[in-house]
Amino acid sequence: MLSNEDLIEMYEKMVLLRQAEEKLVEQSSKGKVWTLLAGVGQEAIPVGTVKALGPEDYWEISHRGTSDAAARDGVDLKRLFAEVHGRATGYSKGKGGNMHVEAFEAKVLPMLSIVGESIPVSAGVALAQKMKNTGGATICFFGDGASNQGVFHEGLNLATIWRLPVVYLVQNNQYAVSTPASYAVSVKNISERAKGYGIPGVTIDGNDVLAVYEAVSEALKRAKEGEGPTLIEAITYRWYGHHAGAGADEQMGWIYRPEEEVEEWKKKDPVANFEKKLMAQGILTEEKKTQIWDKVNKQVEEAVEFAESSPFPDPSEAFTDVYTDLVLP
Amino acid sequence: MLSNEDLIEMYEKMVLLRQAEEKLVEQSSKGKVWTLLAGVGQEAIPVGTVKALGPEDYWEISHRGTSDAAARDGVDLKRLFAEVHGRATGYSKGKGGNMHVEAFEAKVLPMLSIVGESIPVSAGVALAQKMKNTGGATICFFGDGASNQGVFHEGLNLATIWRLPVVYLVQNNQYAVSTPASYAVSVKNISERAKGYGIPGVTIDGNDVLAVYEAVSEALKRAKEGEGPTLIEAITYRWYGHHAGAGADEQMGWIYRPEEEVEEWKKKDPVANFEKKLMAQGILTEEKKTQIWDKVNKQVEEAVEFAESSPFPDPSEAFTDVYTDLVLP
Amino acid sequence: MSQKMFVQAINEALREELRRDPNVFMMGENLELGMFGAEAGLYEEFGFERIRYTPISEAGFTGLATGASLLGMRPVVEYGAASFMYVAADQMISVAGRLRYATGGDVCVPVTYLAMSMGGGGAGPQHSDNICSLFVHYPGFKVVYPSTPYDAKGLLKSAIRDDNPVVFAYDIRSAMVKGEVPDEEYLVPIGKGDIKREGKDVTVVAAGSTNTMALEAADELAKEGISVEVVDPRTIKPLDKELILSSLEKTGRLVVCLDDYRDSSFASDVAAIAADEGFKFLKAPVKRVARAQVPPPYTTVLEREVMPDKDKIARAIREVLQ
Amino acid sequence: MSQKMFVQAINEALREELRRDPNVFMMGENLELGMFGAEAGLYEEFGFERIRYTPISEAGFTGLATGASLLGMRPVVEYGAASFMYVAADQMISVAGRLRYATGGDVCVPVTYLAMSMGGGGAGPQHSDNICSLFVHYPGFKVVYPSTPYDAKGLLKSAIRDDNPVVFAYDIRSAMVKGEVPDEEYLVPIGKGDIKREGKDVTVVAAGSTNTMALEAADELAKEGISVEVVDPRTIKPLDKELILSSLEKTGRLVVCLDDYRDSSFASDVAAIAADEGFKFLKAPVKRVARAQVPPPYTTVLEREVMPDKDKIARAIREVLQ
Ligand SMILES: Cc1ncc(C[n+]2csc(CCOP(=O)(O)OP(=O)(O)O)c2C)c(N)n1
Ligand SMILES: Cc1ncc(C[n+]2csc(CCOP(=O)(O)OP(=O)(O)O)c2C)c(N)n1
Ligand SMILES: [Mg+2]
Ligand SMILES: [Mg+2]
Repeated sequence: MLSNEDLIEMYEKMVLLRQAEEKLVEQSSKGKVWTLLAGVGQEAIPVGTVKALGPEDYWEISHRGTSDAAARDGVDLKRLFAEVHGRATGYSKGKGGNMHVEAFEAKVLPMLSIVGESIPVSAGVALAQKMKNTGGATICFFGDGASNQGVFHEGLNLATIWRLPVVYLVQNNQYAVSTPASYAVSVKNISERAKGYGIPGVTIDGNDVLAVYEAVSEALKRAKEGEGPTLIEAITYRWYGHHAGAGADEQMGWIYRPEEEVEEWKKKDPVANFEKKLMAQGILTEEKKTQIWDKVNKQVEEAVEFAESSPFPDPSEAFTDVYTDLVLP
Repeated sequence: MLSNEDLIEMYEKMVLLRQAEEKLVEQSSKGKVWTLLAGVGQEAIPVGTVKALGPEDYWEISHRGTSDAAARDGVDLKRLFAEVHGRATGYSKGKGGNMHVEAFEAKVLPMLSIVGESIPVSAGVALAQKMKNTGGATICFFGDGASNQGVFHEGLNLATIWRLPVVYLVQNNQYAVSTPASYAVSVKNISERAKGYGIPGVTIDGNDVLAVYEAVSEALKRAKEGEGPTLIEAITYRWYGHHAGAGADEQMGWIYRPEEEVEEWKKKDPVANFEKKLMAQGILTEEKKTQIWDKVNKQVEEAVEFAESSPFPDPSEAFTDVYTDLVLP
Repeated sequence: MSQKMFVQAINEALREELRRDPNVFMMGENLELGMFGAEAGLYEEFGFERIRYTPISEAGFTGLATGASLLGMRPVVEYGAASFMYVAADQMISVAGRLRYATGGDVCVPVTYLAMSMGGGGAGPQHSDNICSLFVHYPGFKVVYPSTPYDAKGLLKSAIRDDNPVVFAYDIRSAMVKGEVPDEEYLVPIGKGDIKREGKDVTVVAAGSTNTMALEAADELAKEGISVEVVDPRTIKPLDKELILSSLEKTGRLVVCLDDYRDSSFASDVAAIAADEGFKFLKAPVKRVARAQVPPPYTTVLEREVMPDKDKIARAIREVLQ
Repeated sequence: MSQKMFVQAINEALREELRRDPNVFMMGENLELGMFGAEAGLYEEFGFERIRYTPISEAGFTGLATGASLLGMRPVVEYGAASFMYVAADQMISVAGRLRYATGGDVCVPVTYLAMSMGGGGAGPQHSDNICSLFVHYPGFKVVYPSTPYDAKGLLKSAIRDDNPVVFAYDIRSAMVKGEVPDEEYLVPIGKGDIKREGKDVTVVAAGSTNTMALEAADELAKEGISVEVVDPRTIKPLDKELILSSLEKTGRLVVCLDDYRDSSFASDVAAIAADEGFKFLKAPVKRVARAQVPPPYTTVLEREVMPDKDKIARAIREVLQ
């Protein structure tokens, strides 16, 4: 059972992701960060997930939601922001950038930017957990579009026959760039694809942080008990276009979602709705709320300041980290 | 409804595939043909299929069953044999060999030898049929092992969302080399994978030529009516190892099937059982049978003679047919 | 004649060929958006039947293209970024490039692949690749790699009409390049290079965006009295070797430029040809200016270290003149 | 010391490393069969947990290997034939080779890939490829490519212990080669070439099975009084350039041999290095002997036309000596 403190913490994290992501969109608009794949509107999924994770669990984030990693304890928003600003102080020294956000030390696995790649990779992490008997499981996020990649199939089949401790969570935000899932995915619910592997598939409201928490908790339990993967489909929506900030969809003239649809979904704002709920239940007060938002905004400001005032890497860094032990000219 | 003539014709074709394939195994043992992926024991599938095909339909054969193509009218066993003997008179001038058997002019598409590749390729042929309004559909054969390749997933999804006139038939002979499908495929019946695409999936007795004929007829009808693909799983068994002839499994010391299992399946001999049935029904007589076997054996002998007496291609042929219009040094 | 951007030239070529031949059609993701200009307006004109936007299934639709081409269709397959082709590598390398040969010439595979390299734009380690050398290495493909709008249009039209699989490689750094494009129909033949600037001291062979950089470097060096001949192969497979060798005969010195990883690349091939057939002309070491063997970093200060540019080309030219 | 076959040497290396380090494990199809000798007996000794036979899902298990390696496992991935790696190309090129860089050094990917080329054995258009040049081209990999049982064992053990992705390329034509293998443990360092035969008239750089062919050609030419130095790079990435250049300094002539498609290959790289850093030593054109740009045909009379062999190497040596 989640305590009130837990719920407040989750709320705070949702606010953090919202504000951090909005800030990155702004930074991108200013040309300080490359084109952004913003996760605004999808915050309930990372936050519900993180709450369900144990310290030994790994989390493979998707390309959608650059700040997602920051929901996890131990992840430093400053270094995350520094990375997407291309600075030497970033998690990856500016080499990976916004398509490879990671905090490996905090068990946030490197984002992969070719759609679907992470599906077998995260099964491999789970395999290592199993072989090394470390306990723990791995959860892998990806989009509706990724469910049409070949490695989705290969990864799920392998994870199933080897009963790997891995959970697959598809953030079905209903579009892959402009392509509607209703067109591109041959079944109505992506969770139906679980039937092709003989594993449980569930569809949940991805904008309900508690529903996410519960589904992920159950799937992780199953995974850790050696029963193999679960496919969770979390229905959600991204408020921005595929790209936000510099090179945003609107800027490019890419129009593919009815305005009313966007408006409809903004009403399903996972942050505001959770806030309303907590308020109604008396768990959150106006005062606490103000406190949280102030704290978060300060945190985000500090992260930007840190990032912007950090040095760029030395040019010689271009050639290091290709190998562990040598630098080729 | 199939007439008695049809049934006799089907019987004859099954005998032809059996005898042709056994002959190629023999030729391979003699080192005259490369290692063979013999289809002995699976003859009901190609023969039942061919009966269901219309003249405008394309057929993509799998690597299993080198002689399969010969079941189709218009395919010349002589040229087929010449090809696997590497001769200039072969369908592909000896360049493709036993992994690329084809008779394109008779709408038998080139065998592809990397597992799974043919699945999207045949969807593409179906796409062309649809776009060109030629009528007809395409049927694609592959093995149980291929159902674990990524392109299985991508091909089936694309074929479904575009309602392509294609039929997928998996020859589930229960092993991919030594790997049991019961281990490698995460569902009991491969036909269950159809659920991941929202298309019909059926499992049939692949050793029953009439069951194959019916299932394929129905699936082709559905395809031609614009309703998209069907996944047919035909349960069968290969009598030889993965390889037969030169480099046969036994020779390599590869042991993975209980002897009793092989014996059990040999009792389910699709040729003998169909023969028994036709005999019992009085459709086939001893005399007719002898006639057929004599005819077939002669045909096979002639094909071998043709192949062996045909010239190898001129060495300069090595460099042609890479491009339509130029020969690079 | 009018001034057009490189992407506009691509767009015109696609439109004209789609109009000309009903067998031409396109597959790729988000094509209906006309994403970066190359496909602008095509969906509106030709509709879904011929501008088929796809799921994110590159191996799948690449295979479909092959299959459709066997029956006489002429698919043009678009990948967004060339880096997305790796998931379709087998369908290209092993199927499309070899089906004709494997059937002894019974079939042909008239597919065109649009492969844009995003290198040099901060796209980072996984989005920046140029696949031109990959398809020079593997048999069965023609590879065109234009540097100007004129060549882009003329070569793309030739590619679509070609009966073989043709990779149309181009650089995002060329996408906004402007140049003259005739109003009337024309083709640029596959397999013919072009001297983009005549010179006598040194030959620079440079394809794609590096050709533009080489021209800039040549301008700069001209001020120092160095006369640079800039050769644009335009097609890198089959290669117009004669053009390169005859330029080399004149200058005796060679720099090869390519915006692809240097090792086992087309740049190495040109150097190897010079070391063999061109040996008798060579007066100085042959230099390659290409990408370092490093995954392209995200941050600009690092990315520019590993990518070819005008200055690196100028430096190499000076070196071979020493 | 005892005489062993190349595949036996591989087998010993695998067994020893599996025994030594519990993090080492294998994935690949039909591994439990010990198919062609390289894995013989391993399943019996180490069981399924460490000799994991897989479905036909190369992209899948290649990705699993990467993932497992991030947590300190040391997977050895086996592909049967190198041609089956194309379906896993993205997982190798784009993930395994780049994850360390993309994380600024936070992770490493200690995976070994066993990639046997089936070229030269009639395996036909789709089963015969050698992927060595592919992974020389793409950043992030080391590529070893031994020609003798001794080197095979020593390099494979080094590969498995290396913290980077290492492609272990070998030729089916080397599989039955016999040679001395010490009974005691040893390693061959990655990145160090070896002079397999000393000579003074011409340098032949030849990796894998072409090295064996080059030695045969050298024997033959010795009878005509031609002294051939045969250099075996053993590792083709990173390359022991110094060894090649110092040999070239001595002989002034170079032939490069490789059983891979010639264009955009490692053979071109060596020629390019000779044309640059080795230019001052060169007395004659540099020749490449490699596969023709043709899908390998099935029938022997054609296959031998397109593959490198002893006679083609001897011919090239004679040419550079003219
Ligand atoms: C293999 C591949 N193809 C295309 C792309 C370009 N691309 C990046 S994100 C994206 C859409 C992904 O859609 P989805 O999986 O639904 O995730 P979302 O962005 O909606 O969260 C595409 C097509 C890519 N990165 N990788
Ligand atoms: C991608 C790929 N991996 C491995 C192989 C080697 N191989 C050839 S046939 C085969 C088994 C195929 O099994 P299945 O699909 O069940 O067909 P069957 O041979 O049983 O008819 C394998 C592993 C291959 N050709 N392609
Ligand atoms: Mg989506
Ligand atoms: Mg099978």
